[in-house]
Amino acid sequence: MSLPAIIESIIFAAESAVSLDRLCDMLSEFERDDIRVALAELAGSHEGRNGGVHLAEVAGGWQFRTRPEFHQYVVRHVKTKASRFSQSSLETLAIVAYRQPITRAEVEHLRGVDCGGVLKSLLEKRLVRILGKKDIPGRPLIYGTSKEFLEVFGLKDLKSLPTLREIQSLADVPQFERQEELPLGQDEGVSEEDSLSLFEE
Amino acid sequence: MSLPAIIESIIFAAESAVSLDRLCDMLSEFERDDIRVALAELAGSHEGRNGGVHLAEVAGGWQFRTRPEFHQYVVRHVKTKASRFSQSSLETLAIVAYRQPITRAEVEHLRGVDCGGVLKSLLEKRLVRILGKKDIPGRPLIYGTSKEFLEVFGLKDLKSLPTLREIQSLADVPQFERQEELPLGQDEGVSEEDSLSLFEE
Amino acid sequence: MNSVSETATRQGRVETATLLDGMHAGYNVHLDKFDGPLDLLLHLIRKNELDIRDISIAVITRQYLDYIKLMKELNLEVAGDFLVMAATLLQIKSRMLLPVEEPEESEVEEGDPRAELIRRLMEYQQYKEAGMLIGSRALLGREVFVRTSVEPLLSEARNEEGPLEVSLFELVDAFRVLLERIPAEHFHDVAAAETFSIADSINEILSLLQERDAVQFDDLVRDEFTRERVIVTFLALLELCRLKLIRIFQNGPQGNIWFVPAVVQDAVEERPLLVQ
Repeated sequence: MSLPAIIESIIFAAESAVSLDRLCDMLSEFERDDIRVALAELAGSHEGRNGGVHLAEVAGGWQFRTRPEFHQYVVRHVKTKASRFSQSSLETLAIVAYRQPITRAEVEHLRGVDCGGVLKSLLEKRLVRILGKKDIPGRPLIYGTSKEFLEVFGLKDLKSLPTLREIQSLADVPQFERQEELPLGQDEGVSEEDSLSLFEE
Repeated sequence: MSLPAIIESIIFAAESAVSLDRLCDMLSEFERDDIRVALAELAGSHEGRNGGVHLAEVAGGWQFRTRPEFHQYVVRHVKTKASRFSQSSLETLAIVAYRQPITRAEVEHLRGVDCGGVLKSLLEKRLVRILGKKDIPGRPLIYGTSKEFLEVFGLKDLKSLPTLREIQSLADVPQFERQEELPLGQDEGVSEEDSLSLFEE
Repeated sequence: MNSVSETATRQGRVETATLLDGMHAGYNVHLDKFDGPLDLLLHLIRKNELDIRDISIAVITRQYLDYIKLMKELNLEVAGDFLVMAATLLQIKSRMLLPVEEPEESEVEEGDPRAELIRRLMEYQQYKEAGMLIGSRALLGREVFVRTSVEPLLSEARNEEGPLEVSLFELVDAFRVLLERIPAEHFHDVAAAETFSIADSINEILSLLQERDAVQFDDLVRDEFTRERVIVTFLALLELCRLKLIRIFQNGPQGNIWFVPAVVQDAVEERPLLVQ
């Protein structure tokens, strides 16, 4: 029995992603370095065979997952679970993910709107968790994202979130918005008259 | 996307074994003969790669399974698997956490059921500890949470436990009400020309 | 005249249209489109093709107020957050009307009344887009799937020894659900009062004693030295003494008062309560 095959059987049987540390604990008769090499070999071989399933690195561990491009076939047999996230859920989730640890008041200041209900539903979905309380007057709760967040969004770790710098450059040339505004050049918005109205009222 | 890979994704994600008939139903855009050939090819390729997992023909169809010779490794996973809390453990732990110091009788009064077993298992997991004896007739043991409790929940101290009110307040404030599309006649209130741009989309 | 005005002219004004008047249902309003005042403002900025760094407050304010007015006329509840922003906009607008010594164009600088709003809008836009990026990923259970069949070997084996997996929210929520189930009078002192309760104080002392071997009275009241705090802490200490959970020492008539745990770890045996 080869080590990659042993690792494959363990990861396949587990209900959630298995980390290298966990593997090393379980396979104490093997060297950590050998396990690491075998894991890389295993991931590579699944990548190379171009199947419907691959070994994905998520939430600090490894898990067999279907490749996204096959979802149109998989859903014919399996019920989809993840409901579509509302814009406010995603916004709140993004703020918590990038700014954690963060208080509810800070999230609300950034979004400009009450976020109690959204936060509660994210807590219930286990995407967000309570980290503790902040050492400031009133000791408000502080929030962060959970392991489930990484699992659901297929992220290796928090560092694999798109960096805010990338987003910043995106904000300079807002792609989404430009697309919506096409055809460009047609002035459906403010006219000169409107801008001058500043001092009229 | 090759047909064997499509079949692989479907069988992998399925809850139980998938039969050829079922595959043909789902993949109606493919010929039955092609599906049969692809299935055989898929099974052969997994047999050939000598991994820890293979495509097994079981009652009623096909399913990915760990190979029996790897079972000694697969069961090791159970020992390091994270155990989920039962609702009664969680409830009892919550009562001890929020009402400590507390006696078993008081916990049982609140839960309305015998809690001896649950308390014992929480003591064994070292989440709850005995603080002493209460100075009342019968001198019952009094319980509180332990250092391990704080570690499991990532709390700095007991003061960092969120209060019930803090959780309830998350749902208190009514959210900005979401409305279905409303047909709108032009309205006297929206007299200014610019505001019409709101309705264009 | 811009295209919007043309549209308006073409439609004409209907002064007495009512909400349910289907005859004039020329438009569909997506009122659920805006996730808050900042979202609405961003939309208006985009709609008017304004530079976010140099927005025309007059235009934005007018359109913003129209929108709020419309919501009210449709009998929709206008969330307080929207009204707060309306007030902010009006305030900025009025400050912009004040004469400025050296007007500098299209520069957001310290003295610009819009500066704070623009900063917030830009920051909000950043997270709004981050949310879209996250949401466009291949999601587990939507585009990506894991094995759902249960490994027969593992389904039988239950593990009692492994690490625990439970979130703080689940713990609190379990308590909340329990409270909903049982009559309120059992919990007279649980619905936490605004002030620091004796139970709070007991919890605090117990957790301090988990970290250190001994605690001074002064440590307990140092942060918030109020009359109430001292009394509550004192009562908590008396309660802990009564429960024989702590022992108290004083190293002299005016010396510091020290507290140590009466029981070490899981030891259950009794210790005499000492007050020297």
